[in-house]
Amino acid sequence: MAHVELNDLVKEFDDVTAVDGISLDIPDESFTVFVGPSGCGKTTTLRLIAGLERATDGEIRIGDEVVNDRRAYERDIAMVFQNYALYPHKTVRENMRFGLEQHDTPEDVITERVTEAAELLQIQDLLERKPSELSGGQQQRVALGRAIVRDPAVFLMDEPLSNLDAKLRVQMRAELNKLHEELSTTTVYVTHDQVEAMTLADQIAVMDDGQIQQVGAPTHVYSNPRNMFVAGFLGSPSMNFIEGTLERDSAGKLQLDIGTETHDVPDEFDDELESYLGDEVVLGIRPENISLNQDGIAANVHPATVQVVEPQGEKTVLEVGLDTGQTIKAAVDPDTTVQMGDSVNLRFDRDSLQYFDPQTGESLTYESKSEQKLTA
Amino acid sequence: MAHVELNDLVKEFDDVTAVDGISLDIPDESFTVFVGPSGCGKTTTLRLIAGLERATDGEIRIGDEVVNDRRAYERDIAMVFQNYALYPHKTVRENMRFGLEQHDTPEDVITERVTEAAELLQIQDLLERKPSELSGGQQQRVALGRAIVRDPAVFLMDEPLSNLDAKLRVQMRAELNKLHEELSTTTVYVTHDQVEAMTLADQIAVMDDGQIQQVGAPTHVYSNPRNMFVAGFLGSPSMNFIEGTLERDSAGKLQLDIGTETHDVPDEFDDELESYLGDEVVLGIRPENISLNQDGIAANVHPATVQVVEPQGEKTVLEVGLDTGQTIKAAVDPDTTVQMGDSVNLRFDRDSLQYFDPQTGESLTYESKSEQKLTA
Amino acid sequence: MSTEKQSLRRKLDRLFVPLTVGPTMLWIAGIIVYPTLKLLWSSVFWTNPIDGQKEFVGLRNFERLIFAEGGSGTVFGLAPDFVSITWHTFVYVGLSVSISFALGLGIALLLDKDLKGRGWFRTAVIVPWILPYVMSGLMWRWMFNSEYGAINGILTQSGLLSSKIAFFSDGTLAMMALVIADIWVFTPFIIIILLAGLQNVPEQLYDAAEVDGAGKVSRFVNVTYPFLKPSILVALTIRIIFDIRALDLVWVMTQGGPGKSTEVWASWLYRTAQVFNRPGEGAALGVVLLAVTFLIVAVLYRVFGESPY
Amino acid sequence: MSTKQSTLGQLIAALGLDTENEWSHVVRERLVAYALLGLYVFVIWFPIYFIFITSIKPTSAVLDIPISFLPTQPTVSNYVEIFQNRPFELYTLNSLIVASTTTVICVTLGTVTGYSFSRYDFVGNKTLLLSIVGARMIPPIALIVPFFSIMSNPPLIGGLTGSLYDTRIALILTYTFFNLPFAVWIMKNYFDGVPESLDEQARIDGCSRWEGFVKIILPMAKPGIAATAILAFIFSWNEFVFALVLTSSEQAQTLPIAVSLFVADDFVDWAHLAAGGMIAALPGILFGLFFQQYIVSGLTQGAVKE
Amino acid sequence: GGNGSSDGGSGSDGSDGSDGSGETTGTGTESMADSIVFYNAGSLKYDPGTEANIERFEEETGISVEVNEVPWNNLKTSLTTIWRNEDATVDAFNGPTWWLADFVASDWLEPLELGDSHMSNFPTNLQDLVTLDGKTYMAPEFGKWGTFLYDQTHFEAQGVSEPPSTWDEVVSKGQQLKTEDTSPFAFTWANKDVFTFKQFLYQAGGQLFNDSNEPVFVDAGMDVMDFFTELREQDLIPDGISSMGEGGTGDTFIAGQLASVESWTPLGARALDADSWGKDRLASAKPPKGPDSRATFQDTNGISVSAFSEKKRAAKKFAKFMTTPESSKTNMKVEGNPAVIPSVYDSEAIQSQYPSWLLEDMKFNLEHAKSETYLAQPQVDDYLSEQITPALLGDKDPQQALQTAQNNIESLYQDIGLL
Ligand SMILES: Nc1ncnc2c1ncn2[C@@H]1O[C@H](COP(=O)(O)OP(=O)(O)OP(=O)(O)O)[C@@H](O)[C@H]1O
Ligand SMILES: Nc1ncnc2c1ncn2[C@@H]1O[C@H](COP(=O)(O)OP(=O)(O)OP(=O)(O)O)[C@@H](O)[C@H]1O
Ligand SMILES: [Mg+2]
Ligand SMILES: [Mg+2]
Repeated sequence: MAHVELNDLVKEFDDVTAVDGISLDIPDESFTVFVGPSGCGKTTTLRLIAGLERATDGEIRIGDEVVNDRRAYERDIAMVFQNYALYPHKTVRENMRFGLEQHDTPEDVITERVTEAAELLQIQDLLERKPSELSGGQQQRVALGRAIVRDPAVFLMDEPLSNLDAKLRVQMRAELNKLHEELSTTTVYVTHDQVEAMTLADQIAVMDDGQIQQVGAPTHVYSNPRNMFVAGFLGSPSMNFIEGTLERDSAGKLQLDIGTETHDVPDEFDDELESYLGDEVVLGIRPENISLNQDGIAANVHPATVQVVEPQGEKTVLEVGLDTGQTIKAAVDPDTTVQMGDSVNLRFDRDSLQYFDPQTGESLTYESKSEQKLTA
Repeated sequence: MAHVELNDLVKEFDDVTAVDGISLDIPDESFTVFVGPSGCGKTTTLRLIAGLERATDGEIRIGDEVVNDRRAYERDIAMVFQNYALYPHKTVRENMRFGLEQHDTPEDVITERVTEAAELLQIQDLLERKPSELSGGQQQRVALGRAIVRDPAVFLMDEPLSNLDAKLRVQMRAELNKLHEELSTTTVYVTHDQVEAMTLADQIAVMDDGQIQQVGAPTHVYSNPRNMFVAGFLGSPSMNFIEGTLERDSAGKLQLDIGTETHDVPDEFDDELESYLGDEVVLGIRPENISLNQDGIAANVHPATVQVVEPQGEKTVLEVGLDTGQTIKAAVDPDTTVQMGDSVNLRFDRDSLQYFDPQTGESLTYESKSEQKLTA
Repeated sequence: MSTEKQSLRRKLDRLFVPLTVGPTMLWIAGIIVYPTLKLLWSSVFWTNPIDGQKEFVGLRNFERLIFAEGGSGTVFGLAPDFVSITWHTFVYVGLSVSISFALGLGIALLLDKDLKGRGWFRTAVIVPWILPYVMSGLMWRWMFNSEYGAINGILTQSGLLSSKIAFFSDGTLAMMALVIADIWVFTPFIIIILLAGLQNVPEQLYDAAEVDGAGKVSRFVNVTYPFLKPSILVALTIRIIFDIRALDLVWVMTQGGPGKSTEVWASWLYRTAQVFNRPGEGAALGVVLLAVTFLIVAVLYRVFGESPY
Repeated sequence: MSTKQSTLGQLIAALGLDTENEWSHVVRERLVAYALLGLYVFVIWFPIYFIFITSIKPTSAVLDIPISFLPTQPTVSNYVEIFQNRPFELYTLNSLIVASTTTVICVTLGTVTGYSFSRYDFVGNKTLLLSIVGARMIPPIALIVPFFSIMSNPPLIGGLTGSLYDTRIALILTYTFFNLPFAVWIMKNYFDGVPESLDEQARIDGCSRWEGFVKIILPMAKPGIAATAILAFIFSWNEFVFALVLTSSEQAQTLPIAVSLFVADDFVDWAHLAAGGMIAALPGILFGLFFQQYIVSGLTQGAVKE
Repeated sequence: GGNGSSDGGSGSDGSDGSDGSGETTGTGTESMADSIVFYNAGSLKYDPGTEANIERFEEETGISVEVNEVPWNNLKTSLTTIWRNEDATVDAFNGPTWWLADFVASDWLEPLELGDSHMSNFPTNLQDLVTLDGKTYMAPEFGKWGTFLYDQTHFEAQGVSEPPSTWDEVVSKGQQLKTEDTSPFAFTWANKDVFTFKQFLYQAGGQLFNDSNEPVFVDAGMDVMDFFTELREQDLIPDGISSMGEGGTGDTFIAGQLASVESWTPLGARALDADSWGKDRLASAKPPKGPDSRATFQDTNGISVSAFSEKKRAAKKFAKFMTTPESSKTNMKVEGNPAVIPSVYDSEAIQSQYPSWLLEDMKFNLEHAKSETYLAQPQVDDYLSEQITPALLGDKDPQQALQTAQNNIESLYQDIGLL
């Protein structure tokens, strides 16, 4: 167990900068999740921590030691590779045993741990097969098993559940959670699955283009994105952005002119937004914070026309056209009876509104919202 | 473009029956999605259709022809492999061009399609790289691109989006949807992502253990599972199952004795359930169909204690303990303020209740519910 | 595509195996069947070296070569020549194959590294194999020359030795000279085969192994070796087959001498069949060699014969 | 970093020995690798050097003691004398033609056949492979006489070709026979290491077996092909006994025969022998140097590995 | 297998009859071919004498000679292979006399019918050597036999005025001639051990076989062994005699590290040409006399014609031409090969080229050289070699070695029906 520290970490491949100056503290016993778009450098960061790539610049500390020049096998880590990297000539059992054998684990402990992990991963029956005789999801579980039997200082997991079905994935997630609670091993985890990120992480690091955009507790980052990238990246369907010009209405209250309509800015943002008066500002609202208000007009209620109804099981996503012409998404109850072409009134939940600077993408309300949360 | 028909298809590996008698009609121009737990035989089925495995038994028809003996290259299909299988020695561009060149596509068409697909997949900048220089998600997109540039009779896609982040995945999903609308190519698609399955599919086939459990329109299957397996498999978190004994209350209404409490069975199920009177019956209710009822006791409201609060961004999942001792899950609004240890009252949405035979797992209410739907 | 072309394409495709395997089989069969039958046939005849008179003798040729016809100096009833020549062959093949294999493996691993200029190293390392064996044999004969050879020159002129060594007058030293020459000539072969084999090791498995805590040796054993096995099989088998019947170096350097102390199976066979003009016994020896080679190859197959996937 | 680097610095950087851009252990390993390779190359080249030195010594000085390891009175007279007498260009040409034709045949057939053996579980797969390799286990020396009679009176095609004795064709046929089994076998084992999923993808891309093989698998088999080619080439290049028996004049004799002609019955003329040896070695060395980039790239452009 | 030799007779009577008559009558079905194929052992470069004679032959007869050079070590193999297949590839070849017995027994050679006038040029011992069953199968071309050479400068320096004339003197004078850098005496060894042995065996009055093909060399062989043992034990021959191939001996002699040497090669001619050598330093003598004689081992090379040749007439003509006194002289002039015709030594051209003392000794050797033709020669030699080598090196008891060799050879001969 150890904390991991990345200082100004840079990794360049010939002409690509995969990791572009990352600084991050991964506390001991924490569960840190990296998320970010495809190709943003998550895997590379993991590989740097593992010692499989040499940092072009910057420093990596594990425990209190700078490990830049330590080899992977000296770093005491276990890793789940995105592409599994199973040993094709070894059986599942041998694949899982190997790491333990390398660390001189006593035979009985090996047997025990492998049996345990296999059960947990529901691959007990596959132990004598070769990887080529396994399905994709089974291979992935073996890859995961190979890591969790170990008792390393740091776990590195690169999308370890991506090929599992939803049900198994929920189970595995729960198992990983339990495992982490039991062992408290510092874990760095890459996933593209929001739910996984939200439920597993102590801290979540959102990456883009080789850089970390925001770090923090998952719910915090979700509800207080630092910038439009983070806001748009987290959540599915992603946050709606509506551009408008900030002005004061006759009553002196701030409002956003979004074309043919206006949107009332809640009072508490007065301080932050005042300076943007007359400027372009982007309003952000998540689909799930939009509800259908069929009762009658109130504040921040926008009329719209339903264009697409997309039932997704537990919810139904509507694509609705605002009167301004812009299309936004709303996630509503699956029992809804609205149909394509229906006219609806959208209510934006006022507690969930975000405002951004369209130039820099920075959130204008980040500080105030975080404060709110903290004082709450 | 062609319809695909599987008749009693069986595939055995040495000692494993991967596909165990599948019959399925995949209509021309349809988008059929296979879902099922890891290792249930999805990939194998795809490979059988592709002609990469030889069926042990049964018949495969593409168009009107039995193709069991046709070679893969004569079947005119494009396939995205679960593990990508990119040509390591070819650049991304060459990987994408290759299939077209094989089909004697004119040079300008090739260039155009590759450029288009690359843009759509956001890999324009990677065209000259070798696969080994790509991130996992980038490789997957290349694999997808290699298929979609083609204009085959059938598309086979094996979890083509599993390694993409949520946002990109939504985009890609939309693009695939659009593509399918434009080209109407018969598509067989494997995914473990419920949302993908729900939004893309014309028909969804739920597999388990080499067999098809249910086929139908996605929303239909979701809300009218034929058996407990399908019910439990679709949806995340999955459906809660509560066992009880069916009895009549003093008023003569059917009710389920679930231990220390009872649960009222809606009247419309009287016919189907009558014969189970005195027997064990399983009640199924999805987490999202459970809401917090803090107003007061009504029918089918169960008191419970919150054990775990799991915020997942767009919703919050509660693990709650019923007074009967059983733990079930409920998905509630993320704004909820309930905390661990709180006592809550759960309201089960009566339209969403399902009843199953605990022995066979068959739904007892399947027919009636489907009828309802159809008449609705 | 026209249907005609398509059906041709299909036909060709169905004929893939016959078309790819057929010609080779025909080629080999066409040119092997006769000589092989001839070999087996000859081995049961005895030809008088003087007048060429042939006589069917059954297995007597084998008996004579392998088993002593009574007499002294026999070991377990085996012919002394057979025993001593087998021993020489064993020493010669065993030493030179094992040493050159170890050396070749080491060099191949070095050359597999991402080194600048490794292209030149590779070429430099192959060269000994490119030279005609005769030339190499003569070269080593010259190197080991008792008076003017470079080896003696170095040893005496540097003061390591006071008097020169007559390498080719001593059985053991002559064998050593042969082994050294053999290693010199054939190590490049091992290097090349192993180097090609090393290209099949998926890089990501090294990563996985490193993360699993595997050091250099363990990575070699657990990742490199399984993928190298087919190449090791090829390298060792071909190397051993070549060496068991290698004639050129022995013939050029020692002709089996001094006395018979460097006589090996190959030179024995050659001498018997060609020099002594006793084709029957030569053929019998050939059959024995064939059997021994088969045996060795079977063992090698056992040990190294599975593919990594 | 200063813009002016010492030459040594540049060299160190070029060789990837600068610790700033590389893992220190990688640098250390490289240094060791260079040292070991250097030593090895030095040791194996020493005999060649010694022969070379011998060849440029005046005939009389060859037997001087102490032996001089440096060229004290270099002369080309040995070479001149040899060249006046020997048609080395013919021997080289023969060697080249025989070796390269053999190589082409063996590599072509060996590759396709090896591929089939690796991929297809056809009837008799194992038996055939075994018999192919087994065919090669017969000691060639035992086949000299049958081969001679086949070549001087070829069955089936004899009417067309007449005797093949003392022709390059005889050597090519013979060498193909010796090398083809190995070629098949090496390639089979090599293909075993190329993942089959790539064959499958090729088929999905619309390739027949032939096309998939030629367009996808073949390029990935370069290292194996290179190794096979080198093996076949060098074997044919070096073969002696059959060249001896099947040829008798410079219209077909190869370099090994040329070299052994320097060995007279009763004495070895080391100076001329060394010169002749150098000449005989030269085509090989030049060939090696000329093709070194192909050899190297062939041996490294692997499928699975970058 | 008694009909082997009779087959040979009837063979040449029958199938080759036309050739035979063709030669004698000058007519017949076969016209004179305009080219022949001649297999030469090794490169002609080392046979400039032969080369010169071939040129003369081509000029004078208009028959072109295609010379195929075959490495010396392998010429016999090549020929054996070719003839076992009854192939007509080879018309004529040159090789040593000791191949004859086996080749003739196998019916592979054509009698040359050189005529008495031609054959009488050669000494009788040589005529006997190439004549089997009354027919001549080889035209002797140039000679090889031991020449005793010594380093006069060294002899003088050590105060030895006369070369040793007997084995005993080799030993006694050897003590005087021995210095730190120089061994007193050496002879060819390595794979020529049997020749060496035979030479000394003849000097000891022995022979390998008696007239009824029985090996009978043990007694005389012991004399040789005793002599050698003495030489070795008194350190009068160099160490490592088995590496003393002819090249080695000659080279070492030229390098000044041997006081005297017995060699088959044209070493005399070579030494004369070498740096720091000359007529004052090089001297020759008749071989030291053993218990019986001063005989040397006869290793003459000659030209034979293939029984399968389709150009026998031209080939025979060639064989004859190459062995005339004129050719013999040319050969000796050009290459230094000792001529096999005594009269050549008296010719002016030769006299002026070589010192008379050298010629005198050569001629003596030619006339006193001895040899035997015996069947299964390679194997017999092999049996001998494997026994005498360790014996000569002191690794084996000489008596036992010789006896074993003799036994082995005897059973070999029984095996192949000669005894
Ligand atoms: N070559 C093989 N040899 C033996 N068993 C195999 C082989 N390929 C697949 N199987 C087995 O067949 C079953 C079905 O495999 P398949 O790959 O079709 O599963 P899948 O539904 O695609 O699973 P996943 O979602 O994990 O990819 C699995 O239990 C698997 O272990
Ligand atoms: N060996 C390499 N050579 C060149 N570029 C590389 C190499 N490896 C990765 N890259 C590039 O570096 C960037 C970061 O790659 P990385 O694998 O870290 O992405 P990722 O965040 O893991 O993406 P994904 O979610 O798709 O797996 C990508 O643009 C990728 O193309
Ligand atoms: Mg990645
Ligand atoms: Mg699968």
